Amino acid sequence: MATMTMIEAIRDALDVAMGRDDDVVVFGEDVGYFGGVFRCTQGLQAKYGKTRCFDTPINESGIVGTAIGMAAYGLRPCLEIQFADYVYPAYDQIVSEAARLRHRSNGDFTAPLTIRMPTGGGIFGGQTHSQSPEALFTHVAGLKTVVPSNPRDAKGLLLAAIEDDDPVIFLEPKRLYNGPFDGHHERAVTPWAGHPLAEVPAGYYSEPLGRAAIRRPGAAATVLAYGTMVHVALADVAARGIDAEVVDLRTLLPLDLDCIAASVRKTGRCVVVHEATLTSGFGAELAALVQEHCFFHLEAPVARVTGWDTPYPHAQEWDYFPGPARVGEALAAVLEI
Amino acid sequence: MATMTMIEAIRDALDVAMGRDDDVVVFGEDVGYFGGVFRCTQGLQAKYGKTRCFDTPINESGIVGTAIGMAAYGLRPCLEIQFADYVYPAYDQIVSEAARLRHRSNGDFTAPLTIRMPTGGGIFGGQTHSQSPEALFTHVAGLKTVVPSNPRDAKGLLLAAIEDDDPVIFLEPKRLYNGPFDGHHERAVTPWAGHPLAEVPAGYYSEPLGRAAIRRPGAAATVLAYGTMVHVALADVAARGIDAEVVDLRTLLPLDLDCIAASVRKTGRCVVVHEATLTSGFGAELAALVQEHCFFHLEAPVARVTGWDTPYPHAQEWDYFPGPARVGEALAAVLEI
Amino acid sequence: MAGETRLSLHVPEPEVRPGDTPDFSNVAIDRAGTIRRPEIDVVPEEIRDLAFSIIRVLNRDAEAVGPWSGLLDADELRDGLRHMMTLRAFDARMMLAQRQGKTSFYMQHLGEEAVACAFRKALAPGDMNFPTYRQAGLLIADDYPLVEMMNQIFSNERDPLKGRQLPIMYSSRAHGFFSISGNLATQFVQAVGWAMASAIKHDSKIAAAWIGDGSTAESDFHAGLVFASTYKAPVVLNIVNNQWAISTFQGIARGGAGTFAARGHGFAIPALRVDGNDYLAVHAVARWAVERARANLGPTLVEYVTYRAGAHSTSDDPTAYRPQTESDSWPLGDPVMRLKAHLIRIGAWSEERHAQAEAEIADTVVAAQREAERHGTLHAGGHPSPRDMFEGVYAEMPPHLRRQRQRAGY
Amino acid sequence: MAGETRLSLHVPEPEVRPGDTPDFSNVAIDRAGTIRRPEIDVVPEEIRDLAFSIIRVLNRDAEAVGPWSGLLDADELRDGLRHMMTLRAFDARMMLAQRQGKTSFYMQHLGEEAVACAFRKALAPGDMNFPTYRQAGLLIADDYPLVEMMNQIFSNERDPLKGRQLPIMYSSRAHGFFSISGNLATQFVQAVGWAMASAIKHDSKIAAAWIGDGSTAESDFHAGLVFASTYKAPVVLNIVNNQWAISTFQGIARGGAGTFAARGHGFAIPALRVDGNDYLAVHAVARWAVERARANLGPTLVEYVTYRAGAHSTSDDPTAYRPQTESDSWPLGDPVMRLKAHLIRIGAWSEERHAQAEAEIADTVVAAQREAERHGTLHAGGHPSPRDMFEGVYAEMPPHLRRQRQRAGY
Ligand SMILES: Cc1ncc(C[n+]2csc(CCOP(=O)(O)OP(=O)(O)O)c2C)c(N)n1
Ligand SMILES: Cc1ncc(C[n+]2csc(CCOP(=O)(O)OP(=O)(O)O)c2C)c(N)n1
Ligand SMILES: [Mg+2]
Ligand SMILES: [Mg+2]
Repeated sequence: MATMTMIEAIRDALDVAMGRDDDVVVFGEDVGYFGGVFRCTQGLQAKYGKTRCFDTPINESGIVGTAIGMAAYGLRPCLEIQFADYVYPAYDQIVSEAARLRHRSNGDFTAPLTIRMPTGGGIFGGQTHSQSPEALFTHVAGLKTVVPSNPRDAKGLLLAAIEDDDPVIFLEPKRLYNGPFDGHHERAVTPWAGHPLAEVPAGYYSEPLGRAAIRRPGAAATVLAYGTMVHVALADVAARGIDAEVVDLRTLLPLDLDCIAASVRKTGRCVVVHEATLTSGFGAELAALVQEHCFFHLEAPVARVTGWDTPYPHAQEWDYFPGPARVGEALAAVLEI
Repeated sequence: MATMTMIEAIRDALDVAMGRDDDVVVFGEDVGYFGGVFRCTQGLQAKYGKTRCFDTPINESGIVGTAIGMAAYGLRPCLEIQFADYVYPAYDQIVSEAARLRHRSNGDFTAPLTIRMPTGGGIFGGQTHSQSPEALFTHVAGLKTVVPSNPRDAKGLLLAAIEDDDPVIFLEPKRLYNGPFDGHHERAVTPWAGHPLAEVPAGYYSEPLGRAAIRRPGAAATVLAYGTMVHVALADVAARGIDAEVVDLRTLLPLDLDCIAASVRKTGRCVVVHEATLTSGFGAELAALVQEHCFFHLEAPVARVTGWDTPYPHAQEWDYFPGPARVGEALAAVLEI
Repeated sequence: MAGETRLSLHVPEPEVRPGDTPDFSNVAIDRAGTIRRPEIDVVPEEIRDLAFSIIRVLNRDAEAVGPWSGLLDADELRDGLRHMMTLRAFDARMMLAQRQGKTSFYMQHLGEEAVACAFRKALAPGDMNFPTYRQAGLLIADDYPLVEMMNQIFSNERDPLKGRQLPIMYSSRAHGFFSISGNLATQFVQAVGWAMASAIKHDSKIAAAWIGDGSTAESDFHAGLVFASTYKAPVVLNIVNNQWAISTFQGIARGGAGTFAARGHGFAIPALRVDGNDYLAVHAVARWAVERARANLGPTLVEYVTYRAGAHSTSDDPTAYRPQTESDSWPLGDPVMRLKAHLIRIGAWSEERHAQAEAEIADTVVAAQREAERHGTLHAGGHPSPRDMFEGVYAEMPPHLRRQRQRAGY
Repeated sequence: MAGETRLSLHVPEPEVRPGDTPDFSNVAIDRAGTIRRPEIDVVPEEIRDLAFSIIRVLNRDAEAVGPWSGLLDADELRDGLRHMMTLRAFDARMMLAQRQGKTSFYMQHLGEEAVACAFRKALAPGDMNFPTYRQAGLLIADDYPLVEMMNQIFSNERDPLKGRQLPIMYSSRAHGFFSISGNLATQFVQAVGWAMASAIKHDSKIAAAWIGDGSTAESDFHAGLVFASTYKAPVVLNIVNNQWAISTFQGIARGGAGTFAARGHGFAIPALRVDGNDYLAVHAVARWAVERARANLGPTLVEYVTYRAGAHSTSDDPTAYRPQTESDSWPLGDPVMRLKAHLIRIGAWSEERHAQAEAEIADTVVAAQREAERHGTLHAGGHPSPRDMFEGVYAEMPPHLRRQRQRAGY
């Protein structure tokens, strides 16, 4: 099997999707000739022509709005928002339109679109190239929200997202594009090559939405993570020799509550980690669900390790980022109770 | 003291604010000559002139964006979004600009604006006149979010919001505009007249942001609510004769965690209620905080009674609305554990 | 340098307010038949003036004159009249039904009936409209069943939208009518996307976008123009200028430009302005724009000059912000009366036939209402199930929603 | 009817791509001195043509000619040259510093120096710019200390923005420079709001909005035009058309309209197009627009025609999407060379003085950098405290944030 980076896996998924289905169209700012600022769409215009993969004007509402119209016509648009930090101008089209179209028209019109966007920090991108807005989508009925943590999932989940008949928000942790990242920014960068989850099957396959994956089984505590934080959690658990179970949620909505509840019922302790700001972050929903569904199994309160409630800073990136030290502290604290 | 409806109290607050400070300007769609579709700004243009209270083009991003520019100049804009359901086009200006301006410019520029909007359901307004988007604001560092539940608070909190040096989202439960609403839609409408919290002091006063109010002391369980749901909870607790403590949060951010924690530590049981959809609603944050801060006092999991995870429906309004039956059930369930 | 002039803010105001005498003398109106009809492949620059004039076909003597006339025969015109009369009768009944508490809300079309009714007849099967809440004429002129519309308005057990939507927020793919959104302007750019899709697939179908004068201020209007201009999308971009946006007069949205059609000029999108109360003119201009789109010549912007004779919605009272008699002074007259007069003038209609048609239409509407009411109204009789609220949020119900539905007892 | 023509999607493409020979023969360029200078209270309609021409002052012989010339004396022109040279030297040093890892990111102005430098000199104290990330010339031409800029770029312990912002996202109220946002176009409508506030307060200060060619597609550009047109706000609306938006050529944002200036026509906002590489022309047009605004005559839209000679940012490599030699073929030349030649031509400058100035400026920039580096660079030396991240989110730190700060150990 070929080893791919996350970028290559995403590109491969788009290529497979476009090859299988003429109705899949790919567009966004700089995605056509150039192939996207992270090069996820490189080569697609040359291969499929410029009416199936093209550059758009810089208007995120227009990108999503036209995609909704195309989807209503019968296409399956897969569009790119250049950074998740720039999705807000499209928020109305996503929340008021894409998310509700099927319901409000009783299925007369649907919006099977996939909205890809790079998310998360760790690249000194400052406040407008680092945000993790997942909770703003999980609150909206009608949307699905996916966050892959490795190349194999990225390809399989993206293919599933494109095939899905509902609008899917597909968040790509940009710090993982070129290699797994364990939060040790002071160490040399690791490439994907050599990572088992960078072995990506050729051609078509898909990874169903709504299923979590246990990346490391364990009995002492449960860590709920997604995207970059899966790697941070795994590395930290390994480094400290803690027997924690690390659950990679993969899809935030629909959420694999069965997997989560089974794990916490087993371990009795739970730490939730994400990069987004704490208050009203997706970790709040996870903590609320865990205490609701595992109350009598919990030995300690569910702990949240997250970005602070500040804008994402530039110079203080590694003070903001919920890195290994903070994850480890939280785990230790939870285990002590 | 005069008895006022919520609308009158809001109008009075605007009048007092404009009278005290020439830098307060009031604008939005239909707010000028006509005085707003809910008439909250009626008479202000006639009194203060059309450059201090005026109609705007229908462009929510433009309304907030120009307000940010005005605030940077030195004014204190208080603007109206006609319905909270229409705030999404302005979301980028609120989240990326107003919320972060002070931080990113290190105080060189600030955005002391107040963004008023009618929120919540109960008026057969369908999916675009009923939403409760508070969690989309509480997740954003730099914003404050306020939800008054009665005329006296509405005036005092609005005056505090306008005077506040940070951007404040001021959500007005429209079902409360003309009278308190206990969720019993089948009963005759109650007017504000006669309600003790409809007695509104004349002239200037302000209610500090960040302080909850205990509307009914109790020992058996804590109900955390805001806006319309305060009245629903109170009525239901009274009707069922449950000794629950009903906490009116008033400000969601900053949150009065001391008050909440003290109450739950006392009662050991907690029900959170809101109209917004369940997943990633503000109730998730409340449940997460309560289990974190009161873990060893909790006798039962924190329960959430909320709108369902569907678009706000028209015909099924009273099946969607978390009315007395559902609040009561949840309280009963929590008390049984 | 600074300090020479004191600045001041310009806040536009309508000419008249309640208590004043209505005055439309500033509305420049071209004589019927005087505006030229260019070829559909005209260079936009050459018809700049058409964004500042008003194309009209029916003159004061109810004759159809000039280069935009002659497209419709008497049968088609009688159909058009019937559609407009039906819409007006439908509106009247539904306004009443709302006052009777049979529905929560209604929005009427009084005075604007010609716009959507005449436009619809310029489209071909398969074309798609992206309407606002004030284009029910598109459905009526396409013979969508009145009873279905009423079922939706009453949120009853036969409501095709299962009670989920606010009254009048229809949806019908089969009738080329995209699901209406309560959020203004979003549909404008969606229409452009639909048209782009048709072009990507080398189809021949075109789209029509709809927006009100006030809503052109919204950002998605701009997004629509940008994308339509860049990709030369096969779409007709319709602005219905009925002079008012709830209580706000059109000058607030329009700003310094003389017309809304002028907005097209910055994008080199050909822009025409037409008498929206003249069924023949609306139809002729619509046909021109539709032909252009279908010939792959790209988008056209059309401004329909009309007047919202009624309240904005059943929640609105216009006497608070405009003179009660303003509507009567509107210089472009009433679309129903004008088409009726024209049909009589050409000998294809009479007062008697009109009275008879009115009675028949009233019967049809009443019968439809009776039929709809058998299936319930908002607060009485058959209604959608709470289960319908949980269905259709997703193609397949995810587990969390199933749990909620069960908790709700359905 | 349907099915006659197969539709197809038009996707605009630049004339040339890597490997092709650059070709700007389609860029119509007016001779210097040929475009008239209207009165500032001109009716917009009368200067429609000025949105399609290019106002230029410096001719091929480096003379200043025509009605837009004669505003600046030799001292002022030498100042202008020094500002542009300083900006260019500053850029070069910072590009290098970024490659050396002293900062994470940089954006240069190569080829566009005249636009912001010349515009700045048309403003009065107290006026406010709402810039994008490519107008550092506004600061340099206002003598903002280079070392402060570098402190920000290095996110060091003296960073006026405390390390919170991405490099080059400066803010200086004192220098009339609004805090830069990473989100495109938001500032455009904010500028209009600032100008409205000035008008509301009967002040005499005006605002200047800035936006790139690509970003005019954003919705807040429209919002800005709508509000500026409606309230006749005292604002200059600047579009810097440097031909590229990262890898996307200007045709994608511009669509069918020949120019970006034309966007003003739909709003009756007077629109001028100017040679952005001609310091004198930029300044003259800026002055015209600023005077208009200050005289309470409302907004002006100005398109500066220039060329982004460098990469979009340090994260970009333009050889992947445009011919490497395209920059050299740009027909409007280099703004520094052109102003230098003019100064020499009028006997106010010489090659020797230029070489000397270059050396002095290099020294100044190096000295500033040395000073800034004493206070740290991104990964070395003094840096802002993590505490600074928690401060300033609110005027007063709310309890939850204080708890978090304490948990973080600060
Ligand atoms: C995004 C958004 N903002 C505000 C509203 C509230 N609103 C509903 S209709 C309306 C006026 C629209 O006027 P116009 O576009 O002229 O259409 P008309 O009603 O005249 O047909 C407003 C402000 C809305 N529905 N959506
Ligand atoms: C809302 C938003 N969308 C996308 C981006 C990413 N982005 C940054 S610069 C840029 C291109 C802007 O081009 P232009 O406006 O021509 O300015 P220039 O860089 O040429 O000065 C893009 C797409 C962004 N910063 N903000
Ligand atoms: Mg209107
Ligand atoms: Mg550019």
